[in-house]
Amino acid sequence: MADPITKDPTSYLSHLELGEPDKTFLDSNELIINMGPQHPATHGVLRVILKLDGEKVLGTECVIGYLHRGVEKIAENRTYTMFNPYVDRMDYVAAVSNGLGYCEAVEKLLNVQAPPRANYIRVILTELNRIASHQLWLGTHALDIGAMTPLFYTFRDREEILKIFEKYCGARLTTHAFRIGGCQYETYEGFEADVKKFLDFFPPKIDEYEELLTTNRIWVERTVGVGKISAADCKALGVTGPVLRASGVKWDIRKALPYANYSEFDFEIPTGQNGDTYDRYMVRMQEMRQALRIIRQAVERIPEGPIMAKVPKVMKPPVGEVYHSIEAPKGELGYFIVSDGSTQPYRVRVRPPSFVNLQALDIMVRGALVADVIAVIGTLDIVLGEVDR
Amino acid sequence: MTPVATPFFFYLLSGLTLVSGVLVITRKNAVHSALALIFGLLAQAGLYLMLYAPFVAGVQIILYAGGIMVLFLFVIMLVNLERSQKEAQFNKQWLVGLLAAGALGGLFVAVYMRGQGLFPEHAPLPLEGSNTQQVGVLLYGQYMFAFEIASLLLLVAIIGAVVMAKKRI
Amino acid sequence: MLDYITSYLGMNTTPGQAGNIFWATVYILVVFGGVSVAVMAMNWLERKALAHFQIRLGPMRVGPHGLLQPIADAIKLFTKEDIIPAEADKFVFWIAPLIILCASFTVYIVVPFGPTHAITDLNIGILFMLGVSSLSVLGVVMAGWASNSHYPLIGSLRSSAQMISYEVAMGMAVVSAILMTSLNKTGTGTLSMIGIVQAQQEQQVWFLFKFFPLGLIAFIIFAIAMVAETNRAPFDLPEAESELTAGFHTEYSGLRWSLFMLGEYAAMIAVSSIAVTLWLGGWMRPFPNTLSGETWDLVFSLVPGLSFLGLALIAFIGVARMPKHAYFRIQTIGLAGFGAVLGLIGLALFAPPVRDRIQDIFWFVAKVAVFMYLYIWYRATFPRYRFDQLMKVGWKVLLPVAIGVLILTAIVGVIF
Amino acid sequence: MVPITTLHYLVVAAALFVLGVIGVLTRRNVVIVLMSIELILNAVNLNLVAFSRLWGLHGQVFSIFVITDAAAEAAVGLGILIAFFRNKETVNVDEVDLLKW
Repeated sequence: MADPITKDPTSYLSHLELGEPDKTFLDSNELIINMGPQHPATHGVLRVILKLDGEKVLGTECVIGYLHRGVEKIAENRTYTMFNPYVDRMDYVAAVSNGLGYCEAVEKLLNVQAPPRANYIRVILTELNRIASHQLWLGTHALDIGAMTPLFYTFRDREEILKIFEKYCGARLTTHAFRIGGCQYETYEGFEADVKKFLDFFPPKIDEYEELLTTNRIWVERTVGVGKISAADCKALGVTGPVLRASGVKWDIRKALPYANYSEFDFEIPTGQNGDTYDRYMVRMQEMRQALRIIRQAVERIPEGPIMAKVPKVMKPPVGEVYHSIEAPKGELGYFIVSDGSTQPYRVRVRPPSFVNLQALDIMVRGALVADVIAVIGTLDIVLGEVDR
Repeated sequence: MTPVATPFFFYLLSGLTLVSGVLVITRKNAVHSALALIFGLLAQAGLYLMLYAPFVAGVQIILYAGGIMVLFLFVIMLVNLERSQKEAQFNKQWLVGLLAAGALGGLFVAVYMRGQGLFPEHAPLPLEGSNTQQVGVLLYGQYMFAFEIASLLLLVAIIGAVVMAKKRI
Repeated sequence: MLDYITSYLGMNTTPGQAGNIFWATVYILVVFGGVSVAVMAMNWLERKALAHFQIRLGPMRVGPHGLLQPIADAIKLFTKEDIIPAEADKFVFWIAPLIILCASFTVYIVVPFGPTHAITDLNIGILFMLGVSSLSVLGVVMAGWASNSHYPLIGSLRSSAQMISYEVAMGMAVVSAILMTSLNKTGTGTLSMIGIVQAQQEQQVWFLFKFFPLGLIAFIIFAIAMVAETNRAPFDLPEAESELTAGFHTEYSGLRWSLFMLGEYAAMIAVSSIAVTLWLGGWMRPFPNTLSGETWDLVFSLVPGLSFLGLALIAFIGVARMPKHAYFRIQTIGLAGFGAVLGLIGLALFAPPVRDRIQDIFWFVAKVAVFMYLYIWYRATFPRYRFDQLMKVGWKVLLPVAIGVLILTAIVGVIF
Repeated sequence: MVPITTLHYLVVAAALFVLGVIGVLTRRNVVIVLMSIELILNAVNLNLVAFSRLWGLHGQVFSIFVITDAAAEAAVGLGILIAFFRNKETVNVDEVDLLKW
């Protein structure tokens, strides 16, 4: 990938094998289009350079970095506790998952265990956040394909989740809900009732979304067979999450390498067969239902007890390194932390699912049409805050 | 229908036709030429209406202005003409061409001057009310064969255009 | 002079045919003004209805229930800076929106709002309407080309390909309806818009139900093609905002952009009125056969007044539901005034002379309004087609079906 | 004012025809040459329709054939133009000097 700071625009076009810009596009039938960073359908500030033959996509080049804030570098100058809120700002629509991943990674480094009640709260909030993230994805993805209405429906229902977050920790989006070693806050009064109410409220809403889209003829035509990617390609590129599962690989870190207390819950990993946009849509819809199932079990079994393990006020983890990954709504979210024994991490490296999944864009859209590029960007479910960090 | 202010509209429409004709052959930019041609064609459709030929006027609007000219604009958009705008617009034999055209015009003038008296001044009553029907009857009756030939011509043109314009078939 | 003006009133024909310049001018002004008002109303209605589809409120701030929103929009667009890109072809850029506007307003010359309520009645009426409305594709192509930018260029290429493709299916569907006009005693068909409605009157059937289901299929084909023709959802690829930002009018702003919108909405109303004329009996009231007779005529002639009174009632309910707070006082008064105006119009429509003259127009407009609502409904419900799928639908589904219907209509017409 | 006779229309048609001929003979741009041919065809059409007012509708029928022909001509002509442009990168008519390339 070219240096985004370079002023020379041709430096981006490295692998598109461009000669001098074509005078006409009839002559060569090639047209270079710059999609983004200011474009309504690139989900933020993604810039995609498309090489087109008429409407057919011959190649793409993603230019990222417009939202780069140097999160990983900031970590090196903050203590372990101080860095915690920063991770919320990476994938800001799934802030809880990010916080969970970071807290657990540091806990692993410190060798402490969060108490069971904290783990239950973590699971409930994380799964709620998974639903919220999928809702946002569904709304924007449908909007990209031209269906306006689902966006408003999903936002209406996402509001219920955000209200629970707000009541729990005071923030709606960048929650900073967890602390290293457990949770900062005890659940508020009526938390369980609120969650249970949501559990009853939400399934009919999923049916409503599905009613609008699943059998809609145009939706099916726009998504079936679009942006196909094989399981082998997914593995080769390191694609994870719903995109991988839609290609038929039953890989979910909650099952494969259980973290928190996911091993105690009974749920299924929905998979698809074809790896196209429609399958990814179906997988995510199923995941919302499975998340509800997990939350129901968790909320019924939530034990009493402390919510914070014993962690030192000034954290000085032993020298060493740790890699810990969780299943974020978008895929495998991993934290690699190197400790030099001081209060500040020597190095933090995040493996963001969006960034890795974005690589698949080129494979998925080659030979497709411009409209499919939009559908595929939507279906990859990327958040630029996480891609650029 | 009683015609309203016939001479005025005749001069207006024919003036528009001729002015746009001049613009077509003098503009540098082919899109401007095409635009002028479209206006000319529409004005000419007005002339057809004045000649009690509403069906031809309708066909003129649909086929010429709405069909053929879109094709022209399409091609102009596809072939980038910026380079040709900077080159000489008229070829080397322009003087000869102009003279030949002038001679042709002179011929027309002479013919009309001589033959002025040959036109019957009182036109027969126009059949405006059922014009479309009459045209249809002629088209599918007496000119049936010509009509079929025309459809064949269009087919050939379609195939020819596709074969020539497409790189890979 | 006065004689000249009043002489038309006794005549039983359109001002254009009567050759009466004064009344023709009046009609032109009334129709064009009415269409402009309808476009504004449509603008408000679309935002409002779409909002309620999507559990929102829509415009609420400017005037009671956002009723003045279109006016505020218009003022905003008029005063906005009018940007012409430096590399654009200035003349073509300037004239493209005018072409679209002219094309979509000119067709109203032949729209028959009633047996005498049309500016004129050309005997190539429907051909004229199709032809002139197809001219707007020129404006689209020019706008895209003149902007000298990639997105508008792709948008205009898409748009022109789409409009030309769907015109074919549309034309075929129209021909099958025209064929039905010739199935009367004399065997002469007509292309005149008024003649087409009169043919339905004579044959005592809306062409929608003629040779069931042939008329219905032709109508459905037209209804689909007309959505594509006007670039509306689900066929709004030329201006698909998620793909091409705004398609052919990406580079336009301010007044010029509003001209595009005006043209688009006017074209929507125009094609809807073609559909109403050809298949839904034009200005005829519903059930002219089963519910005929003096009493029913009277009952149906009261409907325009009653519907306006109903609208007034809705406005007054809105007044009653307004929060009783000083902040809302002006809004409440405004809404009450609006309701009062609607009510007065409703009462005026009960007067027999007005009633007789107005009910044709009312039924025509009401039928067109149904189509306008459908447009909004489509937009709220459907995702967008992809370009190749759009072409597939146009050429591989609609066109063969339309030709089949045409042939079948001809065969059935000859047999019966 | 002089009443408008058929001759008036014929004069307009002749003028249009001459304009078209000038365009064909002097312009270098193939697109404009093709448009000039359209002008010529239109002049012919105007003549036919003007005469049809005197001698029945055959002229109008013929003008419809002429329009059909114009459509075919435009399609083929523009097809040739695109093929030509693709090979020689120019639209100048006086550079069409090879029968095969």
